[in-house]
Amino acid sequence: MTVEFGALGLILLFPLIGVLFNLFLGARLGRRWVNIVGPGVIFIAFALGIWAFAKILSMPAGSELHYKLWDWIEGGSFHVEFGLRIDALSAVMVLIVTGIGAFIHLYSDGYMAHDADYARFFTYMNLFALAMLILVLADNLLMMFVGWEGVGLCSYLLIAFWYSNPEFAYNGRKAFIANRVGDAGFILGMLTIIAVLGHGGVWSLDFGTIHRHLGLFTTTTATVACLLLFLGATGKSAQIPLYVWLPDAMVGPTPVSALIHAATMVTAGVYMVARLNFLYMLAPSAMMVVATIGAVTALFAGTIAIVQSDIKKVLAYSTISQLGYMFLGVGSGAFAAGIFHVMTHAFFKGLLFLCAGSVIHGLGGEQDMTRMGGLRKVMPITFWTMLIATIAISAIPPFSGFFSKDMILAGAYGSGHFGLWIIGVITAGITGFYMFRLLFLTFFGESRVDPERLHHAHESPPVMTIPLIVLAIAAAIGGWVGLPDGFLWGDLFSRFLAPTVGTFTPTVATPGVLLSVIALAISIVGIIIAWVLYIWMPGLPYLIAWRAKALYTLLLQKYYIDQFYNLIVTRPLFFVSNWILHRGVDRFAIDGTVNGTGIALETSGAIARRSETGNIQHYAFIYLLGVIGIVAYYLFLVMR
Amino acid sequence: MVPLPYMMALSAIVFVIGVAGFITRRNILIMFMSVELMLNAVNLAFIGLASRLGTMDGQVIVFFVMTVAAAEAAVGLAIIISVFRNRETVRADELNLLKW
Amino acid sequence: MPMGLFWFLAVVTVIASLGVILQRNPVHCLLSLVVTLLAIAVIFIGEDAVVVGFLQAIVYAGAIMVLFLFVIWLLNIGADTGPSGHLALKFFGGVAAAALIAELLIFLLPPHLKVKFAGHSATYGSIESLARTLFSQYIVAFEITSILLLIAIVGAVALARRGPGSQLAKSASGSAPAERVL
Amino acid sequence: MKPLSLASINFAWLPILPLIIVAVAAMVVLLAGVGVEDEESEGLGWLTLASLGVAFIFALGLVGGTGVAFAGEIAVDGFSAFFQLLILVAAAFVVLMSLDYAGENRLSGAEYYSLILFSTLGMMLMATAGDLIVIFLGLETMSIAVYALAGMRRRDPRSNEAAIKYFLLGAFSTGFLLYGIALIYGATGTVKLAPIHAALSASMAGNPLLLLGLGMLLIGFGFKVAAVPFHTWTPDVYEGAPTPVTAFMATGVKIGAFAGFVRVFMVNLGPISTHWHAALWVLAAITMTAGNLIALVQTNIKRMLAYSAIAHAGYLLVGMTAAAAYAGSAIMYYLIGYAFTNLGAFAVVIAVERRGAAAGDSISDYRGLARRSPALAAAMAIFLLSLTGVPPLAGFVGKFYIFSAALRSGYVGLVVIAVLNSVTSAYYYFSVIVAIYMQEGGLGHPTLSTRPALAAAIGLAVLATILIGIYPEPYVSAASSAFNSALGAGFMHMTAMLH
Amino acid sequence: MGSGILTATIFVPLLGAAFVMIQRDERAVWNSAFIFSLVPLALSFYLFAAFNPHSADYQFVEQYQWIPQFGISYHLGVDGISLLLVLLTTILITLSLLYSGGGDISERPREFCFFMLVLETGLLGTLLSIDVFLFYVFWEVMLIPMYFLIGIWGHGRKVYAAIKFVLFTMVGSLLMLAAIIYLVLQAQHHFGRLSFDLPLLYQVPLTQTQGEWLFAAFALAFAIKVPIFPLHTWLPDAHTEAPTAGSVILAGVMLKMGTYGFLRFAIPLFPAVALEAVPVFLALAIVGIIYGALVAMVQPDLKRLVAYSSVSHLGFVILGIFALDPAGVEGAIYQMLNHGISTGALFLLVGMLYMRRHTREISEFGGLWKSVPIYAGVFMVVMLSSVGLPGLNGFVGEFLILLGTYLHSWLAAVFAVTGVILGALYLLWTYERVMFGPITHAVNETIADLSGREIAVMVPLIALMLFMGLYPKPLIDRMAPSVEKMLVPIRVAELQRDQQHHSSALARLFDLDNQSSLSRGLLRGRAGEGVPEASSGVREVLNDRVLDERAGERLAIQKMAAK
Repeated sequence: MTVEFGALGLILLFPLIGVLFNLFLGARLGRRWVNIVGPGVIFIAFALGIWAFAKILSMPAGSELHYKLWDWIEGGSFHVEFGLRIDALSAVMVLIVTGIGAFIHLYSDGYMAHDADYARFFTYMNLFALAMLILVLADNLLMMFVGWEGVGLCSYLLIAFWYSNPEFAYNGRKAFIANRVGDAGFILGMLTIIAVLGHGGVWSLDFGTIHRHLGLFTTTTATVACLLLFLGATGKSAQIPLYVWLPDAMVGPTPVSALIHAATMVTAGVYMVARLNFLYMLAPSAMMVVATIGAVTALFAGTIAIVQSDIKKVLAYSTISQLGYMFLGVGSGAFAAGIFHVMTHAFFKGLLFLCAGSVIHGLGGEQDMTRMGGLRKVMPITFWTMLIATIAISAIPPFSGFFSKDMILAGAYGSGHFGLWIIGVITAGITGFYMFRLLFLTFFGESRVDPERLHHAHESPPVMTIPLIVLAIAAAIGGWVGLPDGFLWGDLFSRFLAPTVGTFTPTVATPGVLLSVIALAISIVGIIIAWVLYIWMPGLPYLIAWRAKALYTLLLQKYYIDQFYNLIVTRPLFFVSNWILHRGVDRFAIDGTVNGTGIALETSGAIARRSETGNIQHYAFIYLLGVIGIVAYYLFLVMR
Repeated sequence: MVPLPYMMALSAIVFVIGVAGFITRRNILIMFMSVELMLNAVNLAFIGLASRLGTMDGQVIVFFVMTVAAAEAAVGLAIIISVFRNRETVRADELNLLKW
Repeated sequence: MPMGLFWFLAVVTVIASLGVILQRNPVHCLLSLVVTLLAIAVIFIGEDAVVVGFLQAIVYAGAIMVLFLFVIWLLNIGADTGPSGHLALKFFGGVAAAALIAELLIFLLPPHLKVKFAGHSATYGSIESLARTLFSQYIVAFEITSILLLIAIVGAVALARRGPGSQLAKSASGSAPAERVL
Repeated sequence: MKPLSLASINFAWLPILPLIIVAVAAMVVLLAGVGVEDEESEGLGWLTLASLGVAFIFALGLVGGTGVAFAGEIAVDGFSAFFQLLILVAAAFVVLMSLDYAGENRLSGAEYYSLILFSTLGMMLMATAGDLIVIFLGLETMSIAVYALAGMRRRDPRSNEAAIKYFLLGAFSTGFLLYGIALIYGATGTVKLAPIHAALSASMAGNPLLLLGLGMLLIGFGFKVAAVPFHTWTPDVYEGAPTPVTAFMATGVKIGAFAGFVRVFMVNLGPISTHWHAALWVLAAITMTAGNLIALVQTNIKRMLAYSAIAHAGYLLVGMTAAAAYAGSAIMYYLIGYAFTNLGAFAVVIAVERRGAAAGDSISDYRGLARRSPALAAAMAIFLLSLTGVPPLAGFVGKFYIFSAALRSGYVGLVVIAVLNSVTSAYYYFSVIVAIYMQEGGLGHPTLSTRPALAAAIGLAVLATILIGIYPEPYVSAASSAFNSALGAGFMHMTAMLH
Repeated sequence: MGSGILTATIFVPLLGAAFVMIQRDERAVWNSAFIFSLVPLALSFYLFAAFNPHSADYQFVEQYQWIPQFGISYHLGVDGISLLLVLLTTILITLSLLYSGGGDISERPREFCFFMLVLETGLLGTLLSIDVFLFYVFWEVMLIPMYFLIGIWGHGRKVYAAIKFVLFTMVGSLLMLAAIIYLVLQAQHHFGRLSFDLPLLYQVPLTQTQGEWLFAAFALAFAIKVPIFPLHTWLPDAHTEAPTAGSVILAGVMLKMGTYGFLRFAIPLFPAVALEAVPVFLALAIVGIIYGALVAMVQPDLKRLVAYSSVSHLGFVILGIFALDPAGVEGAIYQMLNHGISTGALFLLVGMLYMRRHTREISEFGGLWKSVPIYAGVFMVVMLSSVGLPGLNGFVGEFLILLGTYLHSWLAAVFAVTGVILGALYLLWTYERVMFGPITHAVNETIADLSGREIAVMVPLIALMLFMGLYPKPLIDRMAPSVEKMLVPIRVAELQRDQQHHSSALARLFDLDNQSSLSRGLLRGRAGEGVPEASSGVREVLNDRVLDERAGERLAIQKMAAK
């Protein structure tokens, strides 16, 4: 059942109002107004989102709300509208985006309190919210792409927010370019879908239409389309091979890291795969690729996170790792699990970033964990909320992360990806380790903080701590909507999403609780190791690092991937462009030919000019040659 | 009557002698004389052809050519004089202010 | 015209015309030219062009050549002196002239020479027939020749006249000696 | 023997009235000029102009006529009328630009203007001639007068040198032209064009004598129209001659020569075009190419315009190569545009030259002209653009017409060569524009305001260049009906002669 | 016939040019030029509004005899393909004049306005002519004012750039002139009358060879104008040295004349040849896209960089055109507009910077955001439009082009899509170097932000970027019927080609038996002449293989025939 629902437009309208207000009036009207309008519009959008959600709940399962704004692109027979829709899946996403977004905006009021460019900041943030809402509300792939690129833009702008630092600016661009590479794949994926459908006479990218005409796809075409779209997802969601931008993106203001680079934008890839679940189901090998990439990324990023000392970098790699989990989930066919993890991850990772931000804010910009420690007492609220988040991400029941991760691992196992399951479990252990390492290094032990900074260290103001508390509550109990089936109210979440993303049916019999227990055990082992290394025997990590220097360096240097890309892509590209194409082809070959022709003509002119010696007799001689020539021609005619 | 080829050959020879003189002699007066040779060669051809064709046109033309030659001589010699006045030379290869 | 006479005149014509282009002294050249013109005049007469022949002798070899002679003396031109440094031109000019004569002769000798022969009346070449043709067929041309001669006079006057003629008078390469001659 | 009667030779005043007017005017000017100081010859100029105007009016009366007069010596047809009118206009322009020039340079007015009229007469004769001898005499009338005109700056060694070069080579070339006439006379037994035309029809075509004569005529006309390799005199003479005379040579002489050339070859020797178009093809190609290439490296504007004139002769020869009625009218149209454009360009050159000196002819003297005299600069730019063949100016439509004709006759290769040449030519024409508009510091001192006649000439030329380009229709129809009337007259004359 | 509105649109600027020349006061010059440019702007908006979007025919047609002897008429009309370009032209000219009056052009303003207005006449005439001769006239007319604009008001090696521009263009256009004439003569041959009327010329039957040569001549002229790699080297010079307004018009409108030429002339006149040439042009377009982007990336001069980006963007346009698919062609037209607006805006922005700092070296800037935030913000939007961010105009065109291309050849689309990445790469990098980072040159701290006039110039452009990105429908609706119509001959040619293929395949099928028996006979014959016995085995094998291949081929052909 589809219902036209005008309020969908309003959900977009308010962030848009925020953008325009902050852009044109923000700086003029001053901080007070911006601090109200910036978060305010998102809270209104949140309220509207809840309204829409309630409306969906009140309607029969599988219903969706729809609202067409206007016709958008028409070319040839192809047609696509600017249309919005909300179904179970997007309802969840809207709530995540606006809900968490609203609190992070609120938090930003405090975090940006000392920054002069607050209006610009809120312009970008509101624009981000707008783009993200377009992404999740889009009723077709192309419009989704509008949001997709829009959030990428905001990400770019916010990473480079403090533009005076050239490195920050560089990192922003790096993010955008990496995303663009993925987006190229996304575009090709869309084109493939159009072409396939168009071949059957259907010219649309509408999700509903694609779903209705799945019969036009063969396994091959579906696989191609899915893989290309997934390339887009690897860019946006920071998976191998395009993950490199995300760690660098941490140079942006911390609320940005929380909102964009943890809670919402980076999960767009997962959302996209879940949104197109029907198409991915047609392409088992594409699913396999998604799951594998997810799992490998999860492990890979986790290992890097172990050795990082920058608090936000650790969280960044953790995010990559968790995103890998989500892809493992959706790639295994457990779409609901993936989205569930999107939600819980939004809670706890958003919270983690906000806490980290609170620490950084409190320490006046310090990000290096080796210069923290013992902050437990200085910032208690931050400590406690962060503890909750850390437990949640480490998948300790009954905190939220446990349920979603458990569901994903069950999915991986259940779909027969035993190897991937093992990777997932190991990663769970690693996650527990590095997260508690972070917690221990920051809040426990002796203070290694610069005394000067320590003197000023303080707990953050309420405008920042309130969001922490709200999110902590969510991170703690947010997972309860997706309890294992048969336990209390069971898996409400999956049931709610089922009409949209289908239900996961294991192909392999699962040993049930045992799986959860194994994963939990491994996680706890990880936490214990962290305790041993950073609380019990704080000198040990250095010893290990010294002993396994090669491995340590490899991890510290993030497997040298950045350097590798630099060596095989960036540098050759510049070399070829500058020396071969610009100087070689353009200047030398083409312009050389052009100018050469000119010079040749002038030279021949200059030579021919010499025939005009000024001497009458030479002229007569030339004349005579002409005579001889013409007479010879007629002689030839006669003799012929 | 003299066979026509003889006449034509003679005319051609004189004509080419004129051409050769024009190209090889540097004195502009002699070059002009060579032109007169060429004109006379043509006259020879006209007269020879006219008498074979039995028309008077050829002879009339020779009459015109002579007039033209006279007119050319008058103007030409005047030009030569005015050149000589300014440049004190009648050598063709020294008249090369204008070139290239 | 008897063949013998023709041969004689032809040889004279060729030798004299060679004399025009080969002798060093302009006066000698001019004299050779006069000889050529006279020989040709005789050939004209032999070819039934009596009037034209006489005109050739009187007007051409007489009047026009005197004009030449006058100019030679006027300009006081001596024999070719100075470096005879354009041998290349002489050589290549000679070669080119040889090529041209070869080409022309191929055209003008049998079998290529095709002219429709027609007999002519007894009065052919007489002054009357000449006049009749001139004033019937070529009246316009005749009138033009008169204009032509007028132009020649005007042109000669315009060029040889003394006077400024241009404000560049001084820049001419010191025309003092020439002024003296004239 | 019958007594001579005027009727038997179709004696008719009217067809030669313009010629007579010009001839008489020349003599009147000569007489009127007695005692007139060189500096005060302007009145003579106006007299000349007036007589040209009268001749023009009478020449207009010839339009639409058909037939011959004077035993076939004079062709009375649209073709003659067309060229006479064009030549008269060109002469009038030259007179207009001479009015100040002659006085400033102290040229002998009486001789100067009468020689211009005489050479105009010669050109008109070439256009009107119905017989090779009249063409020859017309050519000599024109040439001898122009030889003298070229040397009119008696004290200027460059002017002397131009005159002697033009004269010697001209006389040399006369020999070849005459030789050609002799051979054609030998082959056909006549020098009148219409009977020659008739003789050709009677399978005369392969006659070696005729062919050699054809070749020699080609050479003779080639010299006058400045076709490579018979062009060598052009740059030197154009550079050295007084500028109005150069303008006259570039336009009047060329038009006259082409009038004769086209009438002889395209009209009367048209039936055996297979025997000459290949030679013309080559001539056209090398003329365009050599002209343009050498023009590329010129630094003197008159010399550059001379090479440009050579190149334009090449384009005209492309039209001749096409050898058809439409090509004939194309050439005629082209000549109109070419005439006005070149006259205008030379008028500008006169304006920029320093008074009484040949200096100011260097292209570098044109630098910054746009600042010193915007109107003059704009006029020059328009002329140069027209010469390049930029629409909608006259030069473009002319080129378009010529190329169309050549393509219609199937000469794709030649047109491609012509097109590439046009591109090359753009370089040097635009270089002058560069100097005028985009560089600074030239020395040219345009004094247009004190020379109203010159200004008028330039203004009229600009107008004509633009108008003929934008609205070519009347000129195109004039050209095509003129050429067709020549074709028709040729045949009518033929029948007339049979009686 | 005709309302005269098109004539007015074309010639009012010319009138304005004359009017400008008689103005004495400098202010009056600018004002009158601006006002005269508003008239065609208003008229073109009227055209846009009054245009019937359901018709593929020429509208507002005017036709008068011009040179009847040559069958040339003054024939104007506007259809969906030209309508939008007309609008683009009038908008950009008006904005350029508005901008240039603000101090960019201080020397000889009268002539400047004169040439700008004459240029407008040339451009509009080119777009609105239906008579090929008239088209050619305007085509060349637009060259001259641009030459002067570059040569007089340009910078650096302006004369070199101007001459290079003229010569490059002339090579192509004069050959095209020859081709036009040839084509018309063919038409005369077939229809018995001389006519330069485009609709008639569309129907001229040509032989294969004729078609190929003529197409080559037309394509060369347009390819130079576009420009297509490797004929593009005039462009960076001309764009860089031209004054800002010149660059705007050059990039914004003039390059489109090349692509317009392909759409209006080269392709519909010679559909069969165009069809054959598709692979070549797709390849060149892709090379252009990638090459332009890569070379742009390493340019140290801002304007040069934008110039090379044009090569890349125009590569997309060519790609779309030669996809010969409605979506691709519509995208290409749309992209023409986009490029006109975004690149025009970029040139304006670079010009504004140049006016303030008299340098365009990227290394001279850095950290500008701090001193000129409004400028930086505007630059950001314009850059994003050029990058092709969805929601802005660039994306719509790019996507449609890629769609059309993909439908034609997925491989081409895969290559072309790299342009999307590279475009972002060089533009963002440039933006970063200019706007981000610390201020490295003290001068940059004090430069002034955008003036009111400059904002007034940029606002319409940005509004258009947003409008065209979000609501392209009214534009695409108007072009669609004409595009469909233009592609009809292509579809026909495709069918014919397929049929030919088909029939020749059949012919080969019938011929096959003869051939194989022939080859067998040859082998046997040689065996009979005493080839050593040892080789007979080889011969057997050879024989069999020949037969096998034949059989396979025959099978394939039978399948095809059955289809």
